[in-house]
Amino acid sequence: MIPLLLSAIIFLPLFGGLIVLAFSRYPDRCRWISLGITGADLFLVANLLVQFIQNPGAITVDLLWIETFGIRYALALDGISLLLILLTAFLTLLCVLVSWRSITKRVAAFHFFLLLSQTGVIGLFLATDLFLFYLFWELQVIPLFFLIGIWGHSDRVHAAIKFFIFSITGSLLMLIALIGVVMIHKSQTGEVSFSIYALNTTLLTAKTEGWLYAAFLLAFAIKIPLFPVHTWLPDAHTEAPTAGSVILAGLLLKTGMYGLFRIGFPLFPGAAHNSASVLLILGFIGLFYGAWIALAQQDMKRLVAYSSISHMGLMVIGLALWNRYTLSGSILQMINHGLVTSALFILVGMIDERIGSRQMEKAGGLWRKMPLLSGFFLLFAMASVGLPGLNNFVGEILILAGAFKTRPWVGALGFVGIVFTLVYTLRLIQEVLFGEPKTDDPYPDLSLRETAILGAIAIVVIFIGLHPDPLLNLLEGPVGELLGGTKNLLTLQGY
Amino acid sequence: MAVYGQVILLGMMLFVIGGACVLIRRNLIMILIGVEIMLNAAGIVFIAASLRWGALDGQAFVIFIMAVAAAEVAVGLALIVYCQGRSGSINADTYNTLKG
Amino acid sequence: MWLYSLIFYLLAAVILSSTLLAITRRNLVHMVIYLIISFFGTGLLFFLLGAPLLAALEVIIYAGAIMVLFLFIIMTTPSEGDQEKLKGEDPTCQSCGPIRLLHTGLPILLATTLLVVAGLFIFADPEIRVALNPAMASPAVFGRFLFERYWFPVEVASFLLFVGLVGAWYLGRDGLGAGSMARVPQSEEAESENRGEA
Amino acid sequence: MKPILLLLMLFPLLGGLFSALFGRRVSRWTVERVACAGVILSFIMALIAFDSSGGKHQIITFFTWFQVADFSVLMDVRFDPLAAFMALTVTFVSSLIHIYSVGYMKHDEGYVRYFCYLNLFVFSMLVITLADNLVFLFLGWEGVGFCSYGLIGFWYKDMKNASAGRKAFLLTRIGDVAFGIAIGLFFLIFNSLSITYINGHADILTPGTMTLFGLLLLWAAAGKSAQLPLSVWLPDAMAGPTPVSALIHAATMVTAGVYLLMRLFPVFSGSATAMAFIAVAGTLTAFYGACAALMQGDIKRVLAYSTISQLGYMFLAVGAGNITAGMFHLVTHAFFKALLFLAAGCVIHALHEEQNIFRMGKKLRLALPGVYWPFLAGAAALSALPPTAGFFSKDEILISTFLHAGIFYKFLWFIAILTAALTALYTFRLFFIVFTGESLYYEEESEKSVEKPPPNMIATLWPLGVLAIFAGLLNLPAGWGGGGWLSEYFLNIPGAAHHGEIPHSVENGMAIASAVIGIFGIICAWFLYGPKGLLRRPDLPGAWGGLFDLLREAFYLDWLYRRYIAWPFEKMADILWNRVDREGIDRGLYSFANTFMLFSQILREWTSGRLSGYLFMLFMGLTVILCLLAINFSIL
Amino acid sequence: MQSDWIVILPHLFLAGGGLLIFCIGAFWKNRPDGTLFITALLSAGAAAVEALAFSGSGTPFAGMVSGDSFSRFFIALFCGISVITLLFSRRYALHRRFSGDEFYGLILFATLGMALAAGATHWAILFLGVELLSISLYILIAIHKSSQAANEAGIKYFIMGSAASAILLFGIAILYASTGEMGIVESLNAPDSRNPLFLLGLGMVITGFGFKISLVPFHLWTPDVYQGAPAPVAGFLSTGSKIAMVAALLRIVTGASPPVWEVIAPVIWTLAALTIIVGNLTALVQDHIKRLLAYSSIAQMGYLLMALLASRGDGAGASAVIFYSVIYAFMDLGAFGAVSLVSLGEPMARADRDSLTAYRGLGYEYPFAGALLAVSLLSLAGLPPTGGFIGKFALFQAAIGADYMAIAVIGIIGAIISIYYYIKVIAVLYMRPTRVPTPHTFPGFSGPVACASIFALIVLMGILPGSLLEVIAVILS
Repeated sequence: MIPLLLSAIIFLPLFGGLIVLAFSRYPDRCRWISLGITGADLFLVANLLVQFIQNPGAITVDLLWIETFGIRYALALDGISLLLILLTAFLTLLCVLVSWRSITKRVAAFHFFLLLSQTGVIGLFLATDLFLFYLFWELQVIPLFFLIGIWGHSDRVHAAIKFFIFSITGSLLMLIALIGVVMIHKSQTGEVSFSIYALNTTLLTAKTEGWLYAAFLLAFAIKIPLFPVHTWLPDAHTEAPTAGSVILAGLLLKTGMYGLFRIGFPLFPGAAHNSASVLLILGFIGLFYGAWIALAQQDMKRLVAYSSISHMGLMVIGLALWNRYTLSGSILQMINHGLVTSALFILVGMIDERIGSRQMEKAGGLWRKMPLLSGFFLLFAMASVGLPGLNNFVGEILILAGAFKTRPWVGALGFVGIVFTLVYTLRLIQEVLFGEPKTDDPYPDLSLRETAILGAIAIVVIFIGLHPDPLLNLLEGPVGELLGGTKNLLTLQGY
Repeated sequence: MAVYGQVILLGMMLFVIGGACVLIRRNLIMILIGVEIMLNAAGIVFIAASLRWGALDGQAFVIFIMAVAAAEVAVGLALIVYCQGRSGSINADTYNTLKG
Repeated sequence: MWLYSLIFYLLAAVILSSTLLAITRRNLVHMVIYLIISFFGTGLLFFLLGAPLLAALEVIIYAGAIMVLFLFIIMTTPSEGDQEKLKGEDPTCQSCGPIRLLHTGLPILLATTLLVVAGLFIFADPEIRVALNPAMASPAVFGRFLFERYWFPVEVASFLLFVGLVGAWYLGRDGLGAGSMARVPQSEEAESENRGEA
Repeated sequence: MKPILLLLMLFPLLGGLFSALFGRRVSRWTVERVACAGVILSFIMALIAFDSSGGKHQIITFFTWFQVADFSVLMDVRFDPLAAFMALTVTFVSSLIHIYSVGYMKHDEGYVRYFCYLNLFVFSMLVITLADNLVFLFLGWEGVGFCSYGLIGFWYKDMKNASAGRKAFLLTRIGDVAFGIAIGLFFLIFNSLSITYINGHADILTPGTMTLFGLLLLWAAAGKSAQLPLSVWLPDAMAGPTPVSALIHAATMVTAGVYLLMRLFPVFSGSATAMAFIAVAGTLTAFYGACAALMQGDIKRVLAYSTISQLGYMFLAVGAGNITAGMFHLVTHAFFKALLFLAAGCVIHALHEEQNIFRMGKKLRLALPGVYWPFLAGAAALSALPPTAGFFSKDEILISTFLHAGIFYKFLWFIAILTAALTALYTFRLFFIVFTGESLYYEEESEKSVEKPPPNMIATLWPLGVLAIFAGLLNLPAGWGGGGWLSEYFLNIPGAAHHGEIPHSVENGMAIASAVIGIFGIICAWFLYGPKGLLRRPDLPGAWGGLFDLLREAFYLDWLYRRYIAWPFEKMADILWNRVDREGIDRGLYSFANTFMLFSQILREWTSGRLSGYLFMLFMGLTVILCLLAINFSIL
Repeated sequence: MQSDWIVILPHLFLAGGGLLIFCIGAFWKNRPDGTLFITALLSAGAAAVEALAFSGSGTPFAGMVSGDSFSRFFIALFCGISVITLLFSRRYALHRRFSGDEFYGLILFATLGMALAAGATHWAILFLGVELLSISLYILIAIHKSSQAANEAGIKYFIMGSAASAILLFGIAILYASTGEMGIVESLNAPDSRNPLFLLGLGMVITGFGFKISLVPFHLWTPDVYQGAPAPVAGFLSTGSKIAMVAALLRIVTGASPPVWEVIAPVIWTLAALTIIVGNLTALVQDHIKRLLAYSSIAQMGYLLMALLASRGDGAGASAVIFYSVIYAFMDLGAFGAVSLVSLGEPMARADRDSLTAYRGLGYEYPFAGALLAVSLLSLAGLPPTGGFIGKFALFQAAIGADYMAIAVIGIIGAIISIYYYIKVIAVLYMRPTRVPTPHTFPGFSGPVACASIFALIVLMGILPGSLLEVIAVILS
């Protein structure tokens, strides 16, 4: 029964989205239906989690899809995918709650695209057939294009088009590399197969492997985003509605990372191993460059966007080091970053709703007016800085301390990077919460709904901060597999 | 008797003359005439080939060429006359409202 | 044998010269006449090359039907008098001078290069120099061959002609010649007729 | 033993959580009582733990925080005498300060947030004192930093306080970088993060690594204890309420740095260079603090610089290899510095938030005898007059520095003695200006009423006063008939070994020297800053003015950081954003995309709409294809 | 020789239907409304069903029209295209006063022309099929007599068309002169391809095909004609005539002998590369939707040619070409159909609603047509939920599989460029503020039916392309 559950989890939101479209004339009913659907999906994932903990073997689905191209509908669930799906279901549920009041025009279409993006992301986290992965990889971009483009702020169309072109350019280059790999595999073994496990046994010459890996890496780098190709993220975030930003920051950036360590590294171990230092440099640039620019921002959303570039930089460093500690550290950090940055975006969205603008100078002295919101703001700001006891710290210490095992200077530089994060976060807190309030009209503090949203995230953040072991145990198996995975990976292991 | 190449060459020269007429003349009717010349040239080549290969296929083809030419001229002239009636000019390059 | 080649060269000269003259005439009526001469020459050539029926057909259809139709059209449409200028003196081109050279020079250049290249193709071919031995396909033989082997394409050709007919009738239905511009298409009788089948 | 230690740590945490969650729903009275109860109970637990442990080492693990393969982070406790003693001091001083702040924060409506932070702070401090796993210690380390950020910026309405808080958090975090790197290196070399294991296997370290560890831990301690390179945040941290300054910036947090060095002493004790570095850093900071304190106009800033200076002494003690002396001075300093801060708090409270010492005068002595005598006791202890605790602890440090091998340490001893003189000078300068003589701004508020502070504030001063005087008994040197109880207690702390018998001549000589220095300093202070003192004015005229500004601005260190580090950093952020990100990459990618638009415009002209052009292209295409075929297949 | 009538039954249906329509038009004056439309639908439908149902014996009919499943599949496809065009143009033609018997008859004859061209194994039938197709299209494009743009488009297509077919004819003549074979495949597997006369003929034939498929040097007529012609006819032209020529070209490419192929390949390669790059680049700055769709269809032909290169040998390329032609047909028809549905409200004389500014916020004004246009554009761009995604994947897989890496890279660069202008239109549809809505004219039943069916088909092909791929595999085996 469980394998059926996987497909149900993927396609329930899509099915729900179609139902919501049918009720397009009653906005309220749409909201409740979509809440129900996302709730049901979260419930399904939850009991999948329970079953997975009982017998932690990987659950797989493998059906024939397009016979002539040898494409199979192959899914597999292991610890990492389970956590990421849990994060997706949780965040999408929050998105529906967050946009309860703020989205008023074309509510049905909004929820349809929201649920469609959920399907895209969950599908991507489960797919092990390269073509299915590629399909979900492109499918997740379209709903977000519409979310940003239709419900965004002033300059939304330009940002939406820019986001779309960046993502699709990357993925089209990946298409060429993907077909290249499959063709080489076919020439070596005679049968066409897209499954990741089969493909990573293909023996590639250094040059071709380099080129193919470069194409995949570019696609993932655009999505993560890494330094030179990151300029779409700040624009997309400043123009996206709150729910859009949550999906974009919480989920889409993770798919880039997920692709890198699920497909990039296992399929091209040699090239990945040789170019690890390039990835490190890009990660470091992201870490320092993102944090440094965040200091100069005036728009809150743009600041949080640059901060997520900086956090993702750290995760890429963890990935590039490719040892047991940094890998589980950065995967855990993906979950943490998803939660914390989504919470920050939700908070900025709420502040924007109240004071009417996202500029920091208009938002002084909120602590006196809205103590509850400011309390949450401080909590999540501290979490994003990596205060021990909250969730980011666990990830960061694993990455940085673990870094000493492979390259000590990377760990040292990483700790310096953490200070950069603190600089802009403290400036954000100071200009938003402290000082004299700019205007004296009373802003309402958090409503029950808003407190529930932020409270839920706060509970999870503190739980992971204090007791991350259940998550780390889930990661134990898959990380070991990734490290010791295939035979030609052993060279890396010995490294 | 004439050499096969020479007949083909004649056909080719006629074809090029028709092409030149199509390219140079601006009058729609003259362009149509150019096309007729080109079709006729093809006929000559077919007849020569049919004689060379000793099979009547070529000659049968000429029948079809004539049918096509006739139909084309009919429709073409009707179209040209209609458009000249509407836009008042026979010059091919006045029809340049659709561009870019 | 030499008589055949003599006749052939004669006919070739006639055809080429008359076609060349035809395309360079400004006066359309002169053009039609020269073209008719050229088609007569082609007909004779067909006869020489052993296709008597086609020769007749050539004369009837090309020289007869098509050229007459052209003549008819030229006579009825009010073109700017017979003196249709060569492309060079194209009234619409504002800055004539070098542009005129461009307009006429370039196409001629292109046509000559096409001829030269094609000529090269033809002469480089080894089996092109075979001599054509005279043979004659009598109309009866040709007729039987046509309706035994090629009866289907003939049927298709008939459809083709039918379509040509329909097209010509449809386009010409609202009145040939001048002034149709003035009448708005919803003129009374056209309207009634259209409404019939609407 | 385990439940006691667990409760010891949990009480302040529970107190903090209680006020955080239910603070608004219960009355003010209960919040205050719960907060104080939390800390007092944990003090009792510390007492029980102190005597039941009896000087033995105990490693107790509560539960695993998280574990990946062999990177295991446990929440565990290493209860050795050092930790026991430190816990005792911390809880004792915290309880007193909690009681004091109940009175001090009487009229402040943010009391819930205040007590919550204060309790969380005590919990984090206890984590630092007791933790065995370095990452668990890091939890306390950062927790303390965050609580001090919250408390310094407590009155957030004034942006200056908030930026002071931000500065403190940032600079301590710059210190923490070294701590993180140290944790990484420990994990790399020892594969474990437990202090016991590391100290146990410290001998496998090469001298080079020992020096590296020494420097890293020095940098971390300097960040937390505001030593020289990172000392600029402490004076600004006075923006917070006075009990906060007393607790955090005198007794507990700032000593965490030294404590860390003591905890991990074996790791760097093997390398002489590391020890020398620590000693030099301590001495220089001591001297720097003393000079700066000499010319401060604000009562709390004087005490802040004095704290920096006294911490310098503790670093010198560690540098000189005598942990016991360092610990002894730490404890005594905690008592008399807390006392001075609390007394200053009473003075400020009495004069309605007036901190400028030149506005105070002898009317305070008459109005507040309860504050005057404890302040005198504290001042005496601080300037190391013979009978007081300060005398004994500082004396021991001077002796061990003097006895340490090498000329270099003699030179350090000389500077230390000089600083001792300066300490006496600025302490009694403060005392005379505040309590004797007339307030300079006599005319306007001569009649400024002196409001009597609430009794519980005054009450807390007395125990500290007594301890400031009699704490010396803890470690009376043999010469004075004492058994040196503390050194016995710390006997088997790694690195606290005796230097053999101290020759009587040196001991007595040193004692007499420091006593004389102290009294000499007081006399100078009386002449310079007494009621009719020469320099009893906020600014010095003529040539001396420059020196005065230099000292008041603490050698312009703060201005230097602001001008040559903070400002370029922000400028660079702006440049990076506008030049590199917006114009550079964004515009670059945009113009690259624009080239396609350019080609597109050109190609668009190709379909010119004119039929002759199209026909021409048709035949041109034909010719091109024929040429292609001709060339490829060498028809020519 | 005994001819197998089953093979040309579909052709008979089409021809008979056409004639029947003209008879009705001529003799049955007061016929009920829409009879012509229904008869056209029925005959096209019948032809399609017959083509799919009965498979004639292998021998080509009268030695000229091949009865193999390849051509039967294409006949069914052409009939499908004409049915959808008829559905889209039902209300459109009525509104613009050209829904007489000529229109319906000529659509059927054009379909007949395509069927003949695709199924021809003899040069004569190919030439006649192409001519029948072209002449009916000359009139169909200029069918909307009162619109000046349609006239201009008609003239342009006629002149260019006749010149190109003259070149094609002369090419065939030269080929016959050099090989003496009238069968297409036989004439192309000459033992040695060094024979220059053969090359001259081949060059001209390729130019003739190039014009019809609107490859780049010969594509200049396409944007003007598509912009001028009525929208359904433009759709019919862009899908039907191109796919017929692609089918014929596919037959030539798979049939040609290796030395001949060695001659053809570089030419096709250059044409494909040129077409992809120029087609996509010029579409970037277009601000009229029909011109944009024209350039996009040129670019799509470039992709098809890319797969054509790979269609020899194991047939991955051939199946990709056929699959993509089917998908391309429905995408393009969907797009032009949506334009026709949207421009119903335009005043009679003016051409269709063309400029992009007129399409602002159209996704909300015309939800169905807007959705169809959006899905078709997504599919043309090759994005996941649509058939275009699988089609594009098949194309690139075939191209890379046959080691044509360079053209595949050019194709991907073209696809990346194309993303911009497809998305730009979708952005205009849904994200720009809506301008003043024009009064809705009743779109009738046929338009929305076609709209829904194409929408469903595109999405279905995106999700379950397996069935169509199997059918194609059967055809090619």
